[in-house]
Amino acid sequence: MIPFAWYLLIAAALFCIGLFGVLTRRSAIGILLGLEFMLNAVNINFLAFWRAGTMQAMSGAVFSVIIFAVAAAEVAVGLAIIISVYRSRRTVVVAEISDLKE
Amino acid sequence: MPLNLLYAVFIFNAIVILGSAICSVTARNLIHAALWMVLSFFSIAILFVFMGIGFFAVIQITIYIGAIAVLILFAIMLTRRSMQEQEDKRLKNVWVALLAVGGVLTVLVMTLRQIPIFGESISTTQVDEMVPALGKALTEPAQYGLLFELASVLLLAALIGAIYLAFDRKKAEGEEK
Amino acid sequence: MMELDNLVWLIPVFPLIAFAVILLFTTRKRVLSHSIAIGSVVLSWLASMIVVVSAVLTPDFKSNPIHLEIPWFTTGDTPFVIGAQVDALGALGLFFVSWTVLMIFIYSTGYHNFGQPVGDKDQPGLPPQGAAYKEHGKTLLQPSVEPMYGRFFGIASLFAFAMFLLILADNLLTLYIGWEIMGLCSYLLIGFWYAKPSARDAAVKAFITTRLGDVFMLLGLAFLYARTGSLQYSVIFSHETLSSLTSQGTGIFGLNAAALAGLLLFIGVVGKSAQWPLHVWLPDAMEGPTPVSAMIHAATMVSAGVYLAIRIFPLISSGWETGAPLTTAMIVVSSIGAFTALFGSTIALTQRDVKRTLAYSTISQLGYMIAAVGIGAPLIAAFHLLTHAFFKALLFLDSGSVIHGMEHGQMHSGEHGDAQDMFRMGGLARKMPITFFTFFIGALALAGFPLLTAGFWSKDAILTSAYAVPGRIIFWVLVTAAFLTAFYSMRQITLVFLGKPRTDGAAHASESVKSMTIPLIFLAVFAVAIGWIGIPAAFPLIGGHVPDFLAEFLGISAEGEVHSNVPLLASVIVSLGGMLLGWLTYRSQKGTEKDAIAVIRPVYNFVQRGYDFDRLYNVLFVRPAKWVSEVFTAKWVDRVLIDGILHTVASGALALGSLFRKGVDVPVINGGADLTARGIQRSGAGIRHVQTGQVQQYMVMSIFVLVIAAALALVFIV
Amino acid sequence: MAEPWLLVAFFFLIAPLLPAAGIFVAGLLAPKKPNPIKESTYECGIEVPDESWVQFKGHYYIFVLVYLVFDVEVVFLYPWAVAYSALPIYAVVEGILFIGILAAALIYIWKKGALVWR
Amino acid sequence: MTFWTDPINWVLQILENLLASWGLNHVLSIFIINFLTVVIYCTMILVFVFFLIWLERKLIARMQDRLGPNRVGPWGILQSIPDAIKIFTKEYITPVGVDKVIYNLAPIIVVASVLVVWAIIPVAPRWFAADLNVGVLYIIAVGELGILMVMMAGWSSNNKFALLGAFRTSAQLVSYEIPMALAMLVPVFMARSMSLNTIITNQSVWNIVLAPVAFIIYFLCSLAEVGRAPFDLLEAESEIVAGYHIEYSGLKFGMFFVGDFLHAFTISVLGAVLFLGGWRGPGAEQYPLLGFVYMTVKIILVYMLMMVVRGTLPRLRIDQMMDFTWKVMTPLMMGLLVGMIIIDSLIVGLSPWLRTGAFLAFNVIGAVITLWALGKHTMPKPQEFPLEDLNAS
Repeated sequence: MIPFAWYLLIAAALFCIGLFGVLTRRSAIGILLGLEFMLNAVNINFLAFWRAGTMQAMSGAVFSVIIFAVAAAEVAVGLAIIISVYRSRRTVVVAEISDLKE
Repeated sequence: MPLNLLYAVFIFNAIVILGSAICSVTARNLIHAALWMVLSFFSIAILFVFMGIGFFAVIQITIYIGAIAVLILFAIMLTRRSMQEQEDKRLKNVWVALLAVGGVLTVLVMTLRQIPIFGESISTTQVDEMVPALGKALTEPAQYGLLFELASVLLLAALIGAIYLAFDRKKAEGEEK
Repeated sequence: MMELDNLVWLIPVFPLIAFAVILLFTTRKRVLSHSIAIGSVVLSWLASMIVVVSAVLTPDFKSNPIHLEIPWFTTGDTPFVIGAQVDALGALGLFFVSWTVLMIFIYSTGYHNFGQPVGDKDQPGLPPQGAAYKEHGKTLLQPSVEPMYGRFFGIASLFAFAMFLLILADNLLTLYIGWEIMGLCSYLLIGFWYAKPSARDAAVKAFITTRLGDVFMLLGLAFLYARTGSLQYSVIFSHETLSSLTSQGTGIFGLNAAALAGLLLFIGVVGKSAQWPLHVWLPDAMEGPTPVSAMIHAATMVSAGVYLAIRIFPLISSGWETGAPLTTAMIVVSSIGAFTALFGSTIALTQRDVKRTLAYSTISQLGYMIAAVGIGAPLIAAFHLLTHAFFKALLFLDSGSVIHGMEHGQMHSGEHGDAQDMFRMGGLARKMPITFFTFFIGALALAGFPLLTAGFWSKDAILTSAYAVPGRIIFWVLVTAAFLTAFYSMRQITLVFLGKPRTDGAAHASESVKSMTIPLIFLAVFAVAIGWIGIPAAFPLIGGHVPDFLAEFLGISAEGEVHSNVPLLASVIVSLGGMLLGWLTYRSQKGTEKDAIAVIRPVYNFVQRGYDFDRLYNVLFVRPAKWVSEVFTAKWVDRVLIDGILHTVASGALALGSLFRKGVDVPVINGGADLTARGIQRSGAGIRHVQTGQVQQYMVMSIFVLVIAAALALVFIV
Repeated sequence: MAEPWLLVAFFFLIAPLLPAAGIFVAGLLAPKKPNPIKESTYECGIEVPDESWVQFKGHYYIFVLVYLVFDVEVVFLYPWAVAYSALPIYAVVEGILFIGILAAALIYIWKKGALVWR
Repeated sequence: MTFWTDPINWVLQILENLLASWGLNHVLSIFIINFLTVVIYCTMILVFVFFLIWLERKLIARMQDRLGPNRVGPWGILQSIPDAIKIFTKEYITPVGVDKVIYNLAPIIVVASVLVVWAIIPVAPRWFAADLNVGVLYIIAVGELGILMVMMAGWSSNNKFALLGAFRTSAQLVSYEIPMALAMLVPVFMARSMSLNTIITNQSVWNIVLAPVAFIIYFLCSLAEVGRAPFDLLEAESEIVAGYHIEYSGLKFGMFFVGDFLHAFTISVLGAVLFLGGWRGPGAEQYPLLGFVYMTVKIILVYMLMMVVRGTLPRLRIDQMMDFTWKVMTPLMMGLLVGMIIIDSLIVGLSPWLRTGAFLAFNVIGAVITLWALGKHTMPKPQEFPLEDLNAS
């Protein structure tokens, strides 16, 4: 028997760590890593709540499965974008990719 | 398994999750960051085992470590200028970010405390009947069938887009040269 | 009716599959692409025909429409249900959409010169330039096939899918999805020849203008959902919901909740079906290929706006029963509609471009329908929607065929000039008989030629119900508009087809291919015949002898209104008179320049430029927006303010550091000062780095705002 | 925690220990005579440039990309296969449709020529 | 409960009583017992690798008409021991600029990721192995850890050839994961369960009879996974220097090979479990040792098959490999899966014989069609080998 609160706290902390990564990273891939952490935190929350309630309604599990799919899609497309940007700009540092700025 | 021992293992695992996550977001070398991320994901899988849903533990490893982490590692290695390149010196505006994140954390915790079942606890017994139930829920049109198909279509779209981005440009460049 | 249900949800699926297949796999292959597209449309046409026929045959169809639904996903314990439904109105929509779309698809193969050789210097993004071929000595041009043939059919299929989705939706959200997809498609198709700057601008303009309306529509949806907790027609249009909504007031203009929601949604309609003041995009949208203009900007998409207006009529007319004076919302709607009708027809008078004339006439006809909705006759509006869809699609396709003929003639005669200018045409009747014949029918219908044509019956019905409204301003406005309509339609016929050819391009014009003319004939038949299903029982002479299918199908209470003869006479007189006048005016048009009605040049030009609304908006909105984004934000705030501060700090730090260097540390304690200097330098550089004007900082700011808001919410609300 | 996972946990603890111990012991037994030549990076005998500049072609990436998507979808097939006998016919059809979409993806990238190793 | 009916638990019982008699508390004794069991089990498996190496060398030698190891011990069966001593006493050369931690971690994890698979393999009825309800997925997941470690080995040794090798290897491995996972889906689908025990007990008809094509695909993919010939591009010296482990030396280097052999062995065990009915056989239920014997026989069968393939076939080119997995096996496996599902939902409630027949027939047809198509597209045209050349030689 593990206290339900622990899961939630871990998830919250993980979410914030991921957010920190997103905010502070320079390279786009680093930002992507942060995003992964945030997604995982969300996943933990979904499953914890689902497990804490009566597990008759499968919504929690189903949504976390969908989150797995979404994370995969996000990484695939994001990294593809980063790589194609790298091909043309020779950099993955977000600050240096500023065509939209000027 | 005695409770206090269980707690000890759980807390250790939690520390591993958070610690490796912190190392991952602060590591200079991107590849180290990715590896810390792998460690953190692995411990999250263990967390799912604690929850008693081994299935999710396994697909956590399969998808996040087996697929996503490998892809990220490939991307990192493909976008490095030289073999031993570090990600550059300093993380940006750390203090602002810390402030913001701290705010988010406090708000989250404050919100979580409002949850009625906050004080309860989850048993660690495995719920094996969960897997077929999940399969049923995923594919039954009456339940989440549509969502399931949409997810697969999403993946298809992502694949096509990613292939287009990562592949077509390359060919175009090749023709230029 | 199980199998019927399956048919219903199958209708939109066929074009969707076609879209996916074409764009993914067969873009390169022409035959495959258009056969897949047309095949899918034929399938959905079949299905919808079956559905419509069975609906008509079902005796009490109005009381129990076809309805099927499945839960999409469950959030918490409220399942989100999506479904399809076909009620009387839906069946009507299904009917004309499936017909017009099918016809237009077939027409497009001919329009895009299928079977012609590939042009020598054609490139994707430009209309085909024609392929050179040698004929006894001199090289001539012959039409060449569209470079992006497959792509066109792909997007068109997506559009068909969206339209069917919208018609079959059983809740406003699904309708909204179809709505937005159509917006996207019209953007893509208007900008189909994206290498032409004019087309690009037109596409962007159309997109943004319609978005403007859609934002409000989304607001309306959110408002409705917040108040009723559902978007299902069956729920929100049920009596108890309506009455509860009507009872709740909102602070705004003393409207009740229902009326407010109705108006918010109506703004979306204004954007979509190009009502004043958001009409500006439709004329420019004529940059797209003509089938697109016919499909999107005459037959289906703009009609979708009216369709929605008819749907939400219960909201707009909340707290109004037949015979009572109009409510605020209805007054707004009807006046916008009537004004647009008059406005559009006046502009249409002065256009020289054959397609732009039709575009403005579309605007004014849509104005008719909106006005009809506003004065509380939604089903009559539906009737006009039906007829108009047919004859306007017919007219557009005809104009396309005319333009084709002209281009062909110009290629043949090697003459260059605007192939769409009506004043450069003339005498095409002999050159392209089928086109002339069908165009003539279409124009008659548009002008409301008495008894024969479809336009007459629907327009007459509208006028009748407008006449019944106390204080007959709207009636007279509409009558004037009808007169102008008759005038410019005859003007068009005369200029394009009658008289002598005014240029040798026109002299060498030739009839279009079968795949273009056959759809024209079909549509022409409808343009005449579709009106006869709605002959009101109270009509003098023939009324009552012919059964009024429409009335009993839609359930219009025919016996409410007395059929006075004033509107009837008015419509007959204005249509005949207008046409006669138009013919007299342009019968003897000489030269390609002067327009007979250009009595006062400046006024004429002013009207021709559409009352300068473009310029007005340019001054009012576009320039200020540009100024804010480019000058204010980018230059002043970003560069001057923030950069300035940071750079001063940084350079100050640098100066300080170097000053330390020179002054203090060279003789004295070298290392320490060195360190400080370097430290300060580094910090200065660091501070400079902080400001890179990009996402993450904005994220930080937004997160701060979020946190503060959440904290406040926690403290005060919880 | 359920017993089977406890056993798995034991395996996860011990499985790394054995090879680690082996390597450690071997490290104790083995001689250590390092010299710079020996420790230089192996480059087929040629001298190592200190900053080796490498740019790998992105083609390996394509395969891992395709693998990622397919892996996710295949994993989703497993619970479906487990639940198979409890499923109504519609659900079975959905599963087949799922595989069909997967096949469509395969056909697309095949046509795209992304699967050609170069 | 006697030794013959339930040997493992019998021994465990004795141990537990022993410890209890020493007055340890129950939980602790359970832990100690588990610990000991796992340690001994893993060590046995690792030691068994020596035997495997000898066996392989001997067999390959025979196939290539050589004697093979024949000095140390009878038939050179102890040959591996001197080899082991030699590799134990080799010096570790750690090149400059390696990433120490990962560099040393990689070989360990590579071996470990294979060892942990054994946690769930029931080599006999009432075996102590963990009976996970997600067994098959667990195997896949753990296998992917190995892939990750291959990349790490290649990257950490700071050598562009090693990195290149790692790229190629992992690209190959991941490509073969897909058809493998699909093939392993077939037994799961047959048993309606992912737990290996259930899969074994449900195989009243072996899955290899029901779905031979799936077995073949599984087998080929596993060959590629362990990098055996004809898929041994991992250490294809002629193409890439020496693969991802070029910078390793001594036992660290050896560990990769230990991992390889172990992986090969594990793969054949899984093949036996998933497709050959595991320990099933007459009397196995009553006498687990009998089941153990059956299991061993089946394992050896699959392993022999592996070695025969290795001994006979030449190496593929890497583009051929990629084409093979993506353009042949994956589509075939998808089609097979769909077909079997359709058949299964069509023939509900038929006699098991008919069911088996239907599945078998479908598989054979599918295989024949595939082979025909392959022959049509990939066979060299006859005029590429003029007959007179053959006659001349």
